[in-house]
Amino acid sequence: QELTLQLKWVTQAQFAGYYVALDKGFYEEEGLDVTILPGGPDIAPTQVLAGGGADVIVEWMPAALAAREKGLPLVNIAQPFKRSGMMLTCLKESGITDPKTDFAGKTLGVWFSGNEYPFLSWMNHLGLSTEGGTDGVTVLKQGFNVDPLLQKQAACISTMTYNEYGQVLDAGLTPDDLVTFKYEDQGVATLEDGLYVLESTLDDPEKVTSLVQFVRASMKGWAYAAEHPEEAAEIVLENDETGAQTLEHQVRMAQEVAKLTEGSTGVLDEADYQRTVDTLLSGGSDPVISAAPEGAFNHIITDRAFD
Amino acid sequence: MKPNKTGDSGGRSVITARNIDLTFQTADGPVHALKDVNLTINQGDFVSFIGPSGCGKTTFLRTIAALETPTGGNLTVNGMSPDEARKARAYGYVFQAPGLYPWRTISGNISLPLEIMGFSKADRQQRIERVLELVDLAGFGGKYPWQLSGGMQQRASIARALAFDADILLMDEPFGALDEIVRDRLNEALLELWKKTQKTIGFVTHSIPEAVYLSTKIVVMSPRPGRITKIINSPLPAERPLEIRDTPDFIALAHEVREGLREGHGDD
Amino acid sequence: MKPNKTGDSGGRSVITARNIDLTFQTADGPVHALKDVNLTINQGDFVSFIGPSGCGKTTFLRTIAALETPTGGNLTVNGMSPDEARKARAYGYVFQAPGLYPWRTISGNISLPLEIMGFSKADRQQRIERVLELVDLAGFGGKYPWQLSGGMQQRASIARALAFDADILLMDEPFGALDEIVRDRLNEALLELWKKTQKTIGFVTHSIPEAVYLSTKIVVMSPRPGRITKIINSPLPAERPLEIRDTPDFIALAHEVREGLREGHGDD
Amino acid sequence: MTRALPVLTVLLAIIVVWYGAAVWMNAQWAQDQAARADTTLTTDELIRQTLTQERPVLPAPHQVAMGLWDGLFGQKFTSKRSLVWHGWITLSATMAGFAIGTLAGITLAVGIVHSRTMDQSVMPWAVASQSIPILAIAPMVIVVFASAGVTGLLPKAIIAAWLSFFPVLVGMVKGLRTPDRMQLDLMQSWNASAAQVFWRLRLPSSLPYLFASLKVAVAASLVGTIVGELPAGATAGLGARLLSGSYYGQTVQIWSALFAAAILAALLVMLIGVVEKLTLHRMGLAR
Amino acid sequence: MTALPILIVWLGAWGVNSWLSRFDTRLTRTLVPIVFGTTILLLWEMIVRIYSVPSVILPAPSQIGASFMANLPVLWTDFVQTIIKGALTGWIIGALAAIVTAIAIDRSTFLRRGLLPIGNFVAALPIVGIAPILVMWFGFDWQSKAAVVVVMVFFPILVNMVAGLAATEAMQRDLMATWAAPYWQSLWKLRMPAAMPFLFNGLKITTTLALIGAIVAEFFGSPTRGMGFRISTAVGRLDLPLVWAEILAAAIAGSLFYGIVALIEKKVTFWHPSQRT
Ligand SMILES: Nc1ncnc2c1ncn2[C@@H]1O[C@H](COP(=O)(O)OP(=O)(O)OP(=O)(O)O)[C@@H](O)[C@H]1O
Ligand SMILES: Nc1ncnc2c1ncn2[C@@H]1O[C@H](COP(=O)(O)OP(=O)(O)OP(=O)(O)O)[C@@H](O)[C@H]1O
Ligand SMILES: Cc1ncc(C[n+]2csc(CCO)c2C)c(N)n1
Ligand SMILES: [Mg+2]
Ligand SMILES: [Mg+2]
Repeated sequence: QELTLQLKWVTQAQFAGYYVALDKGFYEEEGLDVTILPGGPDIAPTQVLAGGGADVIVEWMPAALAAREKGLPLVNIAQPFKRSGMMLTCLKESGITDPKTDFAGKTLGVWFSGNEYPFLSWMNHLGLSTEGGTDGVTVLKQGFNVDPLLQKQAACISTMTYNEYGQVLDAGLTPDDLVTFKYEDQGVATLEDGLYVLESTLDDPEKVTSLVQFVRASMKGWAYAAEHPEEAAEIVLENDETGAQTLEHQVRMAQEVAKLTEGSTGVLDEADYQRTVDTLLSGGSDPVISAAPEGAFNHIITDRAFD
Repeated sequence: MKPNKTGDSGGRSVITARNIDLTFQTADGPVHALKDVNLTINQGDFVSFIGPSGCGKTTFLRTIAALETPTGGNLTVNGMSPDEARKARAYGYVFQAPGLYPWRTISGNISLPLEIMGFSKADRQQRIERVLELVDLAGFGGKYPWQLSGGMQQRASIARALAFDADILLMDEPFGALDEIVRDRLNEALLELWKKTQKTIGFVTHSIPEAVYLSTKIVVMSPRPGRITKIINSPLPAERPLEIRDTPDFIALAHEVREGLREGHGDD
Repeated sequence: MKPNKTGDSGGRSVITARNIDLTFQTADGPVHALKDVNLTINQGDFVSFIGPSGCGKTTFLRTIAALETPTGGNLTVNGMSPDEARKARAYGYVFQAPGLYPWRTISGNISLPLEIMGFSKADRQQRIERVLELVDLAGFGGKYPWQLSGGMQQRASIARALAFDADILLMDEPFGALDEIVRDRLNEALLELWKKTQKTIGFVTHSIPEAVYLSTKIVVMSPRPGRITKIINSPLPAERPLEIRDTPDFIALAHEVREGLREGHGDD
Repeated sequence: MTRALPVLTVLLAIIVVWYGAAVWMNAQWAQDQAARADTTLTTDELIRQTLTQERPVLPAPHQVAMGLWDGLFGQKFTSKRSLVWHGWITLSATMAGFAIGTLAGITLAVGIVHSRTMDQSVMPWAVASQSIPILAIAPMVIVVFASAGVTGLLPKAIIAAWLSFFPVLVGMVKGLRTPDRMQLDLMQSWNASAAQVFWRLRLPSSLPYLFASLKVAVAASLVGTIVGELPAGATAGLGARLLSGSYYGQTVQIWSALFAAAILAALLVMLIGVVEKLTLHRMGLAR
Repeated sequence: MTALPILIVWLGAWGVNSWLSRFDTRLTRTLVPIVFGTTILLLWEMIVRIYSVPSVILPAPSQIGASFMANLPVLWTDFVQTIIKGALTGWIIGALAAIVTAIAIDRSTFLRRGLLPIGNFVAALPIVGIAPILVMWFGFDWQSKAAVVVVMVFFPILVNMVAGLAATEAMQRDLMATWAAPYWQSLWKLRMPAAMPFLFNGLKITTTLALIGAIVAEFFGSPTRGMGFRISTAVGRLDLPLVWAEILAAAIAGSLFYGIVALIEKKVTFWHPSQRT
């Protein structure tokens, strides 16, 4: 059985579980032939899925729900990431200590292409406009790296605990030079890397079987990666065609990612789902989604995979 | 010998033009390039067309070659319409510039019309040699055009027009770009060739001595509208050494042509 | 009147060339464009240079104008070095092609050297009108070059060379590209102008009749290496109607020039 | 020598300016770091540090040279860290795109020269097509093709082709129209067929134009490929190298990839130059 | 079977155009490309509908048009940010710099010999590659986009301008010499006008380069407006009609930009044979 997985980002330890499952033959054991497509800053996995370029995608829930409202019937079939790794990392010298009081008038770096939703919800929570000015924040579409912080073009930038934060440290800054605000701690965390398919896929019993096998093998991969971060990093490195990743960075990423997957069985926790939906719905004038979605997740796959 | 209205001088007529009219439609309005042109050219004639710029010399020659279509009148070439004559490859055409293809050798250039007309390879080979000989370029077949002087290039282009042995040769200022001395030589050679091959030649020129030296018949034209103002049959003998140009007969004829030109020449 | 070695014919000498040598270094080796050229041109002379292509006519004229530097010999213009003469704006130069600047009107073209030389606006205006009149182009000042016929363009370029009233006029085949009838007219006009202004004129041509018709002195040149083979002082009177070309004197002189050319002309 | 000397002088000047700029642009970080460590830097130390930073704002020439050397020869050519390997990926897509673009350009040009309908219909839109920011929608193009089952080299190649067909089209239309009236009339006087006119007159006279536009087109094709690789699923190729270098703030890697691309572009243009020389020489067009 | 109507429309439109183009008047010459373009749009619409292509892959022209009209304010903001501030500013600065440099180079044969090969080389490089670097250097806003554009357009214009300044005929230069014209006079009155057709050639080529540069540079960081920004974020939101509306806007802007430069060219180089229809 062939199956194509579209990742949300480039090959890195953020997706260690899938690469480990591929490399360790977990997919093969299930009788699956899985192709992993790396993503990129301007690849929208939802679009790839809609176009039939992939059978299953790794996507963040806000983007998936937004796409669902746009008429693309995405369904969450499993949720390997239990916690959010998103945070804002600020230079201490910018004088920011408390988001509620100190963000106004500052420039913040944000990722777009569907990654902006959690940020927009948060700003809504804080009652800050994102149109600039003294009582709002100026938003920069952050590029691919952490330079804006290093070059002091922004007071804070978006970072993932497992990736960009490490890069900031690698660049020579110390945790003492920095202040970080995790979305988890701010109560605006939304669910990150989940597995999504089109509704119609679930009508096809054969596909469903493959997906069951896929999720089972993937979770096995995640478990293995959490236990053997070094080996997982090496596997990721082998699969990276750009040849740009360093082992050191990937090992750290694998370790950090393990903290996010810890305790997840792959089954979507409906409370987490509800919190995400609430966060997104509470978005004031420009909410990410306008109504609570129906049928945006489905336990069929995980139920069958782990019974 | 007194010319009649169309300048007929006996012999089988090859080209006959009756009341030819040609008007170009341009952005600035119509240009009357030929008006009421009557002319008969007989087998073996050497007819020169002379006249100021814009008087329609080129246009008339192109009309004969079916490269333009007259808007009025009647024109026959070898008894056919010009277009039929073109398809029957009745004439060779030589332009002012040699117009050789730079990516072909001299032989290749001469071969080109032959290839297009479907001559066999052996036949082509033999014709190329013959015409190269004829224009005194034997041995230069393998050269590229730009390796030859201007005079030699023009000779090659004449050779190309001769290669497929059309009875009629139409030449539009073929020596216009050459210097006087080279031109003298080519005039001599052309006369030689004409006598040898007995072709009918239509020849456009700006030079009075050239027209007088070469022609059996000189057609003087005048512009706006382009028309024939005078047809002069040459009293000069067939044998014409270059020195003939210092004889009183020649000078008188040249004078007559010049007068003809003067009359027809308006202001510019 | 018998010419001495340099063809001196009396009067104040304006240009003197002594043993001029000029060799171009080219990729294919040196080209000996001028060898041992001796010539004196006097105030008011009309000197024609005639000779086959490549004999160095242009090169010599350019040398006088300080557009080329001789590799040997001595050349003075108005008693100065050619370059000093150039900076003193001692001459006007007319090229074979009109060389008008297409982005300027005829008036603008004539005005250009005047602007460069710093003439006042009123003065410019008045000079432009005068020279336009002189070359029979009054009323065409506002036209662009490409709106004029070739003959008119060439007249405009002569007007431009005349506008700043240099004593010497150097002309390199100025009428080479024109048809015979227009050329005749310009020849007549040029002669008129020369008589009126008493300028010293150096004139390159390929045409024997033109050289004979215009000049007080004809310099025959020969190529490889470029050299003077003959200097002929014209016995023709100053008054020259176009008909003079049919007189025996004229024909004899033309014959002499042609002979001179023949002698110096090798094979090509 | 007379030709090399000016070029070398200018190159030298560029390198000197570059070093100066590197010191100037990297000084800020060096000083910030010193300030964070509560030390001050002597000028000497400052300059030394600016030229040896891990992630400089502007890497010094020798850093780039080393990065390039290492990327090219530091490992096996088949290694994923080898610029040769990435260059090869980019090259193959470039060549495919170049081939498609050239073919499309020539075909359209032939049609345009022979059919007035084509000429009037297509030409204005061909011009407009070039103002579509294809590069901006490259990722989408790739997704759309992927949805049609076309993946891998071809989508990139199609973006490259889109950029390269235009110069070829313009050059070929011009080239096929170079034969002047006299040459066409000659053909007509021989009663040549349209095919004969094309093969024996139009095509040979268009070749110099074709080669001139091929040089532009191959460069455009390379740009297209690189941008196709840039934001769209950074897997392999010089564009991916650029992107990942940028993603991880590896300025030296960016510059090395950039120079590798430059060398590739130069090689491709030179290669076409050689083919041009040979062809024109064989045709007797080169003197 | 479903392809039949598509085929019919295509053949019908082609027939109309063949017939129209036979007249070759001013009217038909504008009409023919319009018919062609309309046909393409029609076919596109038909294909999308008949094969029910999902709009997240390829929206129909009607949807794109609707989105264009609905988003005019957004499109305008993006236009100002990307085209006016980024592309146009950069293009003007780059062109001015190139012209001045060309004049400087033109005085020295040595410099010209040294810079021209390098210029030609750089002009053929994938300059967009430096976009991330310039964003790092010049910040997020339009300045870095303008900088990318400057670098992209500089060398093509420089190379053209230098060639243009050298493109005077020998005779025209000799004439200047015979008048003993000083350097600035001959630059201003001969070389500059003569260089104009070349300069405009360079200017025209670079209009599209400028657009591409400004848009692509926005991928590497931008404020929350701009055409590149909108395209990438709208793709993320699966708002494909908006993406295509931006593309449409960019194409219109690009064609306009080109058209305006071509118009100025016509005015300035009215004397050049290619302009004198
Ligand atoms: N294809 C054309 N379209 C419009 N007008 C034309 C065309 N061909 C020639 N003419 C015009 O017709 C007139 C006659 O032109 P033609 O070329 O026959 O003159 P000509 O006697 O050969 O002149 P020249 O000595 O300069 O070659 C001129 O006014 C010319 O401008
Ligand atoms: N700038 C140059 N560099 C090299 N060789 C030159 C140069 N100018 C002229 N020559 C050569 O010098 C010789 C004389 O040339 P010149 O132009 O003076 O001849 P010309 O008599 O004016 O010929 P034409 O009648 O063709 O104008 C020729 O062999 C020519 O090729
Ligand atoms: C345009 C853009 N989008 C996202 C990221 C950052 N990023 C890196 S990993 C990751 C998590 C994805 O699952 C994210 C959001 C970026 N740098 N640039
Ligand atoms: Mg003619
Ligand atoms: Mg000359």
